[in-house]
Amino acid sequence: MTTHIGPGETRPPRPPAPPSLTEPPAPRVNYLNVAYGVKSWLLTTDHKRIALLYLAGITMMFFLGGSFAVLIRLELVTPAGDLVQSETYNKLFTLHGIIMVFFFLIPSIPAFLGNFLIPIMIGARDLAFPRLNLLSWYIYMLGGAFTIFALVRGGVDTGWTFYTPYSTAYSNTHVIAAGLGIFITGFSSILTGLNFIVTIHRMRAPGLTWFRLPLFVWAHYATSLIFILGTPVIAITLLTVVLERALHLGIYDPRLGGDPILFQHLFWFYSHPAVYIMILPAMGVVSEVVACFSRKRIFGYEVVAMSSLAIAVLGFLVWGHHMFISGQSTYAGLVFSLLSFLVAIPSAIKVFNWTATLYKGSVSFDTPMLYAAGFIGLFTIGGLTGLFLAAVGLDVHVTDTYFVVAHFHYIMVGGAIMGYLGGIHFWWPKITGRLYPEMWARVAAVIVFAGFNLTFFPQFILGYLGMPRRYHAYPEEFQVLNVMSSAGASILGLGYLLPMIYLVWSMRYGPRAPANPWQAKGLEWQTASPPITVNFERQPVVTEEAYEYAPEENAKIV
Amino acid sequence: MDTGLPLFPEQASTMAGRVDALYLFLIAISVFFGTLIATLVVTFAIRFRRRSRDERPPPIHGSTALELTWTLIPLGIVMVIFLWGAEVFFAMARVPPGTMNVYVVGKRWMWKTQHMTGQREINELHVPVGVPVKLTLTSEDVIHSFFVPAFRIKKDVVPGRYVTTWFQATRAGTYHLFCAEYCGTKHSGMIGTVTVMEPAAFQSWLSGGATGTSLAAAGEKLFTDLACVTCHRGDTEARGPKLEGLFGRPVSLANGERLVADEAYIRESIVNPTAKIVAGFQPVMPAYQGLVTEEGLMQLVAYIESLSGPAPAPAGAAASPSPGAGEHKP
Amino acid sequence: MSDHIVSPHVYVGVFLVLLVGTGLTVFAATVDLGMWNTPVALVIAVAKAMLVVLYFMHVKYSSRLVGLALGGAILWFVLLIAGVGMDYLSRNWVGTPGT
Amino acid sequence: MSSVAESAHGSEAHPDLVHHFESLPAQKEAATFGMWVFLVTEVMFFGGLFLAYTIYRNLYFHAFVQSSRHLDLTLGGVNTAVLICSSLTMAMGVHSAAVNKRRATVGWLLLTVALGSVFLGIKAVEYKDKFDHHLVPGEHFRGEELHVVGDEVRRAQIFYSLYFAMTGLHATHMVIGIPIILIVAWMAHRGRFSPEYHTPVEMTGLYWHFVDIVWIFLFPLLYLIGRHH
Repeated sequence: MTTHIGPGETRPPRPPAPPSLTEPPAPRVNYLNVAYGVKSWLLTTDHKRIALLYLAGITMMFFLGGSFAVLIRLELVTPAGDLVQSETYNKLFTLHGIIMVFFFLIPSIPAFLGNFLIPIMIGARDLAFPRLNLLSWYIYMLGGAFTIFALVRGGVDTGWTFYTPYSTAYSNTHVIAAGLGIFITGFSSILTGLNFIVTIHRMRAPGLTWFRLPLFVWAHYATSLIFILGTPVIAITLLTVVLERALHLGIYDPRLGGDPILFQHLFWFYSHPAVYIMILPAMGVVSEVVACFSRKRIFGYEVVAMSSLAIAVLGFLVWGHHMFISGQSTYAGLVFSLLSFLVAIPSAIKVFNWTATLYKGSVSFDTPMLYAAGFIGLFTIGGLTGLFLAAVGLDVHVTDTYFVVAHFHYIMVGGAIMGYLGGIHFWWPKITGRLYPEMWARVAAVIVFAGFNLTFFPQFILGYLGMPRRYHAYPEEFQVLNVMSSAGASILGLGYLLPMIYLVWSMRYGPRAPANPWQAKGLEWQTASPPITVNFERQPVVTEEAYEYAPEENAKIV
Repeated sequence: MDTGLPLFPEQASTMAGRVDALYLFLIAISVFFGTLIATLVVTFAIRFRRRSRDERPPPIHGSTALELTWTLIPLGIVMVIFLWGAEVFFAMARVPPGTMNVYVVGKRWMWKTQHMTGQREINELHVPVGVPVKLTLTSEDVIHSFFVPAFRIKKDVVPGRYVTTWFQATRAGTYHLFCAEYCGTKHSGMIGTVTVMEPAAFQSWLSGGATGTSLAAAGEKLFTDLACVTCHRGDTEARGPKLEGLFGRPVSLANGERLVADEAYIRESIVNPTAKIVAGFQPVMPAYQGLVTEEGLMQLVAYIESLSGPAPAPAGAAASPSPGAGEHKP
Repeated sequence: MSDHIVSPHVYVGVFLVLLVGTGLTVFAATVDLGMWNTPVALVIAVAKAMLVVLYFMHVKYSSRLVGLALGGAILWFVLLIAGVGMDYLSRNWVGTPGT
Repeated sequence: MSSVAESAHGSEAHPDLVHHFESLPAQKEAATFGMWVFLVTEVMFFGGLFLAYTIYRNLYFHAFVQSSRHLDLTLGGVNTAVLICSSLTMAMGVHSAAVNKRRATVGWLLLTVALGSVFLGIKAVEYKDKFDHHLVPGEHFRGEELHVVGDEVRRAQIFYSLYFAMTGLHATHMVIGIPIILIVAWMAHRGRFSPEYHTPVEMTGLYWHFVDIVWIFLFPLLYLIGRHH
């Protein structure tokens, strides 16, 4: 429902003030207390409330996917497949992948932080299509329901990659339900991307030119391009898999002369750019955090902004590097290898620019900055090991081994989740109006970093030794490294539980947050914590550059 | 249990050293850049730590020179890596002449190997040291992947088509054979061993056991049983093309295309005969898909290959359309 | 701006051209043009699609942003076809099956 | 960061203007652009099938020719004409809304629905014919009517798989479009639109024209392969 603002009214009518139990002065009206009751949440069109609805769904999915990871790591403590059956193990890693990729990592930052922040950052009252935004969330939940249905009916065992002809003709599990779940969720991504693109193009505040936009917004613009250009392809791909299973269409069936490798092309045309869907928003978070905690404009702002677009575009040209040994032609492999090396460059540029931003800054290591620094370190390792995989001759040995598993976890967990956690901490005061306990948060950040490295670094070695991925049982000589990895995973799990506890605690008991607790720049810090429903009392007008922490006339040109 | 902490896999093929050299080069690059970034972040964080609450450092604008530096230097480095990786990759794709040929069928959840001399193994492969071995692989069901870590080779085995890989073992021993492409319930059980033997030992392995008939002879029997000879008689009145001397030679098709008769072409012409019609013939051959097992098909291919003489030029050498970059080093 | 009012005569004119185009494409398919049958059919289809896009969908009168979206869609579709086509075209160039 | 005190819009704000837009033209611009972005995703959605078609048509040309010839050229051609007619009526519907002709708008939109239904009816006749002649992929598929034998029968199944997937997806888009047009026609009937605000009619029009364009490509690609032999 939309709120009409009449003449002279700058905010919605004040509802009856709710009785406050915690603090004497009745809280101002904000988006959280403007209305109460389940209906006011489930029918809301406020982007901030929808963001919190997403947070609920995403968090649930994260811990569901995480519990599968726990079981996987427990199984791999011993070489024999003795904890669960092979069938169960295969379902565990499949559901871990499906849930973490499609239901956690892809929506995590865009649908929660992006949804909450983009309109505020550009000085708008909401996204361009608020009802569509709510619909996106319902579609996401419906897709999740299909997947959970597949899970409770017995699961699915194709791997998150759904490779044909295994998925179309051989698996006896609930491929159709899981495939439809991802198909449906895809439309949630598409609609979110569409909403962001139109919003960023059409609804920027007066004076907010493209090159004054926060880098978080740039990153989400690039991400949204991938959403709208890539997601439809995975949708049609999974739909054809479902049709091939259900109606015996034969598009990938080798018995008819169909080519299973065509499926891989279509799958990776989306699923490689999907990696950038996960990492680009995290890069946006890191840009904001690094600027704020060094109190400086990001070094080479324009270059960093453009590198996001470059990653989004180049990211679409490299999908074949997942298929070097698949039976794809040797020459196509070479072209995809070359292009894959090119996409490494804009990522490297970002890392160098963040590092340069710290130079002569005023650097403070609050929790968000700890996560950002962790991101830079882990993303660097993840990116550099990506070079190993892009080098065709070397990829032959390491592909489909734990080397790949380690590499993409460094990008997705070390990169995307570190960015996500950093972002949650950074904007938590804005979102909830409460401060979190800084000491606990720092401890958790360090635990996550240590646990992560212990979990995934040994997997690089395992992979080069030759341990294939998706193995339920493995030769004995791999055990030591697997035990290390599992030990790390238990530390990592603790690191993830801690924020869950203290952040929830802070929602009730944390000290009230001022509008701008970090003394940060950006429109979101100019409005109250938490903001009112229409975000700003008055239409903001932007008169300065992004991240103008100190007057421009003091600027030095290096 | 092996309590040691392994860090590096065994090297047992001519390719292993080349892959490892690239690997070590990349580790050096990674350590350099990883240390560089980590050092800079930590140094800046300490050197420029916030000293007062309201400190506002003067802004520094970007620098085109610096941006170009950290664009072009990484670009140069990755191009070197690309070329190096491509060179190794071509060496893997290009089969050297004079190989010993082995046919491999992947099937959930086992590897079936057949030697030209007729030995058949399951989840095992015996090869001599120092001889290049060409593998022609296919799958009976889903996609598998033939992976021997000690040789640094891996190739996805795709149903409905042939793929090729090769290796030359350098050290006698027993090495892991893994399926590296997820193939269902017992994926992690689809493992075996590759036993590399000294030539003399290999010869005695070949002569030991019930050898029976060679692969080509088995193919010839199948050829007779399926009555292929009714049409492929070899005379000018025959309804099917002459097969003697076909393998490794160019073929003109009815649609004007030309190709070289390799294993994949012969397999396709048996299971999908109308796919590529030889010029001057009618598409009258029935399809044998589903009537001959993949192993039987490989026997037929071996038989037709044997009709072109005892030591046919490998298809790779005969058909290669591009100049010989990335020569194989023994 | 999409507020531009297009005369119904333009619509009817475009409609007639579209019908003629349909007839033409059927006719062209019945004539043996050798390898050119498919390109001719595609050229006619693209021309018809452009007419619909420009006039019925008002792109001729819309903002540049709409043109950008349209161009992006076409470019990405071409990328998909070109990238996958590259693989199929260069299969077996090295000379052994599966390379 | 400075700011101005003026609130978003004055007292004469249009009832169709939602709170977060400055003006109706801005709102309409956003809607149009949003619809185009959606159509971009539709291009890529169909793009996957067009890719599969391109690959297999080149690999198995002969089987595609034989299979295509069995499609009913007359019904396909008539359907193309019907769909082009419906695009015209849809364009006229949008035009009528823009010049504030309420009854004409409703009339054109209902005519569009009628033509769309005719298209789907003809499509249903074609589908039934394929069922009757065992040309639906699966174990009952027969190649005799296509004059193909042996392995060609299997390739023909790939053609018919793509035929059903592509035309089925196209028809699904029409099945979704028809109720939307009916709702918009109902809104027009109730006098919800004006020359300033008729965005729903325009957006529905864009969608419908896109569906028409997909068919403009499907028709020659599916029905007209190798007709000259």
